[in-house]
Amino acid sequence: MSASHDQHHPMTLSGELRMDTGVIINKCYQCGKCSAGCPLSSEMDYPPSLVMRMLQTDDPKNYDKLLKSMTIWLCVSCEMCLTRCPMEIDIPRLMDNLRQKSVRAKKTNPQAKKIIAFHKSFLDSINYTGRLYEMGMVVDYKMRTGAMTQDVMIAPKMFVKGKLNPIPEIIKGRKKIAEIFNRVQNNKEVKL
Amino acid sequence: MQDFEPKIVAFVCNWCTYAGADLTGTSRTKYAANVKIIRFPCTGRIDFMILMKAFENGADGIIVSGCHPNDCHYSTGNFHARRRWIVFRNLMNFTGIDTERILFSWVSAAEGFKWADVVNNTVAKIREMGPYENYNKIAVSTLLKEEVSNHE
Amino acid sequence: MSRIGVFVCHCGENISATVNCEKVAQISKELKGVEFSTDYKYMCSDPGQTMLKEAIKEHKLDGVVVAACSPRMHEPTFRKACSEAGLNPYLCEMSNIREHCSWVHPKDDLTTEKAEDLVRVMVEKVKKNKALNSIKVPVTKTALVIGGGVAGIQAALDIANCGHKVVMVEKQPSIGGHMSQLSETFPTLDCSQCILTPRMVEIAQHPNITLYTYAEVEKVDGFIGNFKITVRKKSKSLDEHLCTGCGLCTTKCPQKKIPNEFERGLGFRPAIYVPFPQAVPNKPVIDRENCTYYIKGKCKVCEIVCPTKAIRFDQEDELVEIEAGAIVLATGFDVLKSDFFPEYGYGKYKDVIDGLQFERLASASGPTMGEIRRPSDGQIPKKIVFVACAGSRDPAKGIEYCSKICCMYTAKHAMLYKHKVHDGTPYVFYMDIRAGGKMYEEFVRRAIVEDETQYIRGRVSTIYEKNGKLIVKGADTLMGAEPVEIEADMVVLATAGVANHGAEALAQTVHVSYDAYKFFAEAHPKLKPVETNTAGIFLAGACQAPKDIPESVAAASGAAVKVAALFSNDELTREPLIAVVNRQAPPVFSSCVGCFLCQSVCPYQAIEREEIKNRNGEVIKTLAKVNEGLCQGCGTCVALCRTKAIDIHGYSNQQVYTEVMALLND
Amino acid sequence: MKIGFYPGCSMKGGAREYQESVVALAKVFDIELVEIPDWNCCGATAAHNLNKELSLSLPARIMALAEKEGITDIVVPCAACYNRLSVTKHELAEDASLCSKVTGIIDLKYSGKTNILNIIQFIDKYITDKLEEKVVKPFNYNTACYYGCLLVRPHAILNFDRVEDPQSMDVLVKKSGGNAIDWAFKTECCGAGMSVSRTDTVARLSGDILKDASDRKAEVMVVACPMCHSNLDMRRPEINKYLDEKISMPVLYISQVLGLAVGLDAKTLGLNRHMTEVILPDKPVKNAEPAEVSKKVANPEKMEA
Repeated sequence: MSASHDQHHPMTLSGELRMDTGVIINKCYQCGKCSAGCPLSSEMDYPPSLVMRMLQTDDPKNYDKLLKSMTIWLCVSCEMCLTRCPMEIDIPRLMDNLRQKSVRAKKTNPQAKKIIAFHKSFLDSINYTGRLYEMGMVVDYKMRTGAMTQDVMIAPKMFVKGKLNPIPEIIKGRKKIAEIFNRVQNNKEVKL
Repeated sequence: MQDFEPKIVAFVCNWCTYAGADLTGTSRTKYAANVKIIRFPCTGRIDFMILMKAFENGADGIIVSGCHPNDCHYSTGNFHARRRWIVFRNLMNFTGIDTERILFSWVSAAEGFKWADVVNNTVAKIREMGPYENYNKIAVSTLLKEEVSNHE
Repeated sequence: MSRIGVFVCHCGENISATVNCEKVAQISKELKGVEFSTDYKYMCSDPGQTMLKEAIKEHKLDGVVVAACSPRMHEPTFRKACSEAGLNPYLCEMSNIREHCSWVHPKDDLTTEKAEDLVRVMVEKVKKNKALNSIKVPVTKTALVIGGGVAGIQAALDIANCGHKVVMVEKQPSIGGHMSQLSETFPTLDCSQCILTPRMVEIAQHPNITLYTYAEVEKVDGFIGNFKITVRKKSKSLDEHLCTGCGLCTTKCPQKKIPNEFERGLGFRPAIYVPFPQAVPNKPVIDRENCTYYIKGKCKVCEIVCPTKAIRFDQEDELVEIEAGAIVLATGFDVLKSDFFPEYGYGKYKDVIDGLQFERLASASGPTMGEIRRPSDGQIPKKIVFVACAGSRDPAKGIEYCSKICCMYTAKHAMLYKHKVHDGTPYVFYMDIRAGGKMYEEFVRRAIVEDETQYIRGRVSTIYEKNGKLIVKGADTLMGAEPVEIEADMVVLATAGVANHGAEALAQTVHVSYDAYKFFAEAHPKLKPVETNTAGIFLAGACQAPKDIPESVAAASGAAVKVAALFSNDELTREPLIAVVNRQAPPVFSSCVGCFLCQSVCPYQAIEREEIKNRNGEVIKTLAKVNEGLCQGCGTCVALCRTKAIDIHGYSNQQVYTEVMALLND
Repeated sequence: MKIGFYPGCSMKGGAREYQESVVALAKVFDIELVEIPDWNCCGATAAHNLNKELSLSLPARIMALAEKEGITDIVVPCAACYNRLSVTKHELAEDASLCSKVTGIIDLKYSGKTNILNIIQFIDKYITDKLEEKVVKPFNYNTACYYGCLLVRPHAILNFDRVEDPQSMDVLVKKSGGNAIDWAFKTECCGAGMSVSRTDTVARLSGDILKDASDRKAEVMVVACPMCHSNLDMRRPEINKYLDEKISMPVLYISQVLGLAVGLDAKTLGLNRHMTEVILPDKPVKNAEPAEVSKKVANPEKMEA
């Protein structure tokens, strides 16, 4: 009876993102308030409002550009855009989703290597000890990026100030944490 | 149960939902033919005894629909309807009547699509619930019958 | 035994494409009490109606069912035809087999069966119909206009010039409304005061117009043609007949530091004041909340200096009863308070102002005598930023709709600024420019091309003060959403136009409906834009939705014509579909037990108390009685009556129960 | 009642002084904070950047552990952890199927009934009433309260303070005898977790924040987030290089400010651990007269008369 409702439509990008995140891309009317308030927009290859426009075009080429962009890795989830968006579009949530898709599609921007490496080192540290072991993480990060000399100057001072813990704190439930990591990885999400 | 076609009566007000259903027609939006509309001047006019009458005569489901709150043509009729519905729902639940079969909604004169949705959703829901055979088993119905026969 | 005629319309192919009309007619013929049944291509056409009339006469029909389109469409047509054939029009009913059947279902047996059901229901209903006579009510040819802005002024003058009496009620001490606050008007840049003031004077002097300022409508009873309105004239603490408007009191009043509402807080006024120099009436009122005498019990300077001894400290509010046949609502709009936008710092930074405040700055009679000077230090701003859509099109913090007038007034502001500050730079942050209107687009282009206003397409994220400058952070979405930062001297927010804050209460007082934004609702968005759903009450201007001056004036004249048309009759006829409380004589008997539940739910105060007396003149009981003039036929009383003593014509208990039974039992 | 305490990883390392000062401050007011046994990292930015389920599971485990201990209030002084815990609590409450999935992953009972308190909420609930009477050494410095992102946003979920121009920390500073200045960068982003991976960006963002505060004559900046602190404090050499001027303004945790006001010594509060040296010259106590800058906030309604 309601034939029009049942017809199968190929999923648009905005439909897919709506399903994955609940964010409705087409609400954006390009006022640019997000780009105006975003602390990082001057460094981004596509400021947030442009990201919204690119997604609205439903053009695979634009989507591809975004997955390969720096923007998604520069977003620090400060939520300024969401706070001031007249349409209350949850851009940070969208950015999370795009980041995960970018990693899954193996399209991450080469310049974002350091940022991703940092996140991965961070998670590895949690995976192994249950907590963030700052020193171990930094060493791990340096191994990943090759940025051996970065910040070596402040490390001794931090030691003196008692800010660097040479021994990792390992929690008793370490195995439980590892199990959590295993389970979420099996749940089709990003391979960490 | 496959062939079950529910009988559904819609009690609607003249100014909002009736006009909204007209708009559904004007927009040629299709919906299930199981629902038949009875026009009232206002949802405030709808006496809940008439819902009992509908069940007694074999209705499987009922829609009551009028103007949105604050939009009533008569300013407050729909509020009275809503108030009455809240009270009667409790009473009907108490007497064992299946109030799940009554849908109370607001459809404005501009909501042609919403009317089609309301109808289709109700038909689907009632179809799933099956025919309302229980009604006449409930003691209250006999009382109603007596009252009605006295009335006539 | 009834003799009912059934007429099934094909509506060209609109119905017959999915409904087997011949079959519907045939089946209907078999129904008990149906004397005649037929189908026809166009029942509403001339031949169709003639056929109906002839059938009524030939078959001596005592009831008619037309199965066609929605009764909301053609019920009056067929009832009139019946009446012309000598059948009481209220013995005619319509089955809606088009909108509710043929158009919404596919062509199959079920659809035809539904049409048959719908016809059967109406056949059964019509058997219970009663012959009714329409009700005649007289018309009081006085109009009440609520609100004295440009829309109210226009409506009042138009009605008065048709020769009818008008009473105008204005809440403020002067008429003139928002238009009197404006500096110049788009797209012609003529001075707002210059074109409005003569009309204000005309209101005061028109022999047909009675003006109550500083007054509010408190209560509205009655109905179209016969409204009874109570107006509260707030005390002005002044004998208006004695006062000559010399203004001595206002200059001598020691209390001088009250923020001036007319200047939007940019200037001050005394406690006894005339809102602005061209005010009508040009006589002061005492603002009792701020008057030293009313606060501390002594002062009375105004009384001492008044040459005509017109001050009345003990004057009380006065209630005035008005009888009117029609009401025009012209209560206008408010601007949204800008402090809901904390990121723009309105209220925190003195130099962030709203559009109306800018109007006052630009006005020759304003606090700066028309020079653009910023409020904080009186400097002339060299860089000024206008922020469009400050609150409009912003469901998160403001309102969802477009306020319509801001694009134009922002262009006008930029232009006025540039005309006054030649070396200054105006910036406009905008999202879209909506300049639909005669000479509007051209006007905006002029602001951009000739006056070199910098239009930047993007919204402002935040504004903060630094070293005496306002830092405006926005983005230019036409430059790839690149961030833009402007160090401005002053910022003007084009705040949204919203419903008057008293609109909801007034709507409830006068019984008209309003929309989700509290604007008054028109009866039809296209075809009845100045009517309300309450007969006899009309809308003029921005109380209905944001409107600019030309639109407000046009709507006001439209409302005035509706009033004049109404007043061209001495009597009105109304549908008799109203409630009635049963009575049987003698002695007067009714199943009414006098609980008066009906009275408490009636939205129209249409239920009266009737005392039934015996021969000795003693009251034996009090019964409910319906005032035919007031009842609008909603039927809420009927549903509530415990003894079924009250019933409603057209939707009587018998009728609706019959309908339900007929519908479910074929 | 047991008040739960979730220090989070940074307070065990880089932000050790934050924990020390919170514990010391609580002690002054006879409050015992019970560390949630065997807590794990909340996952911070890294987790929600890379894996949504992980980003919900890690905080959910923390809350589940607290529930097991019968803890109803968890104090989470780190703004980032506070944000993650609150968001997780919200998302799991909104979506029942997600909730059951996550409880499956963490393999613990989770009801979502624990209250998550940030440092200011904790102070307001247990300390503020008694604060003024305990102040022995008014903190009479021009203070810029920096809230950052994670304490106030997203407002719809956290519902804490005003999202623009928040005031809660300003009030605490005033009650400690300080002068909270009005400034523009209260909720601008400091660069957050990019301290290591994009130091130049952090220097720019944090630099702009410090510059505005210092231009408005702030003597101290107060924060409630270890991440903000490390960016504003530890990255000072890079910031000064970016600004091309030397800003020596110390950055204190709100708990340290309150601690100083109630008479705790600098060592106990861990002031010596800051990378930017904390120099707070003794100043004569003025009458609590607000500086000129803050007068402007006083009456935002003024224009609307």
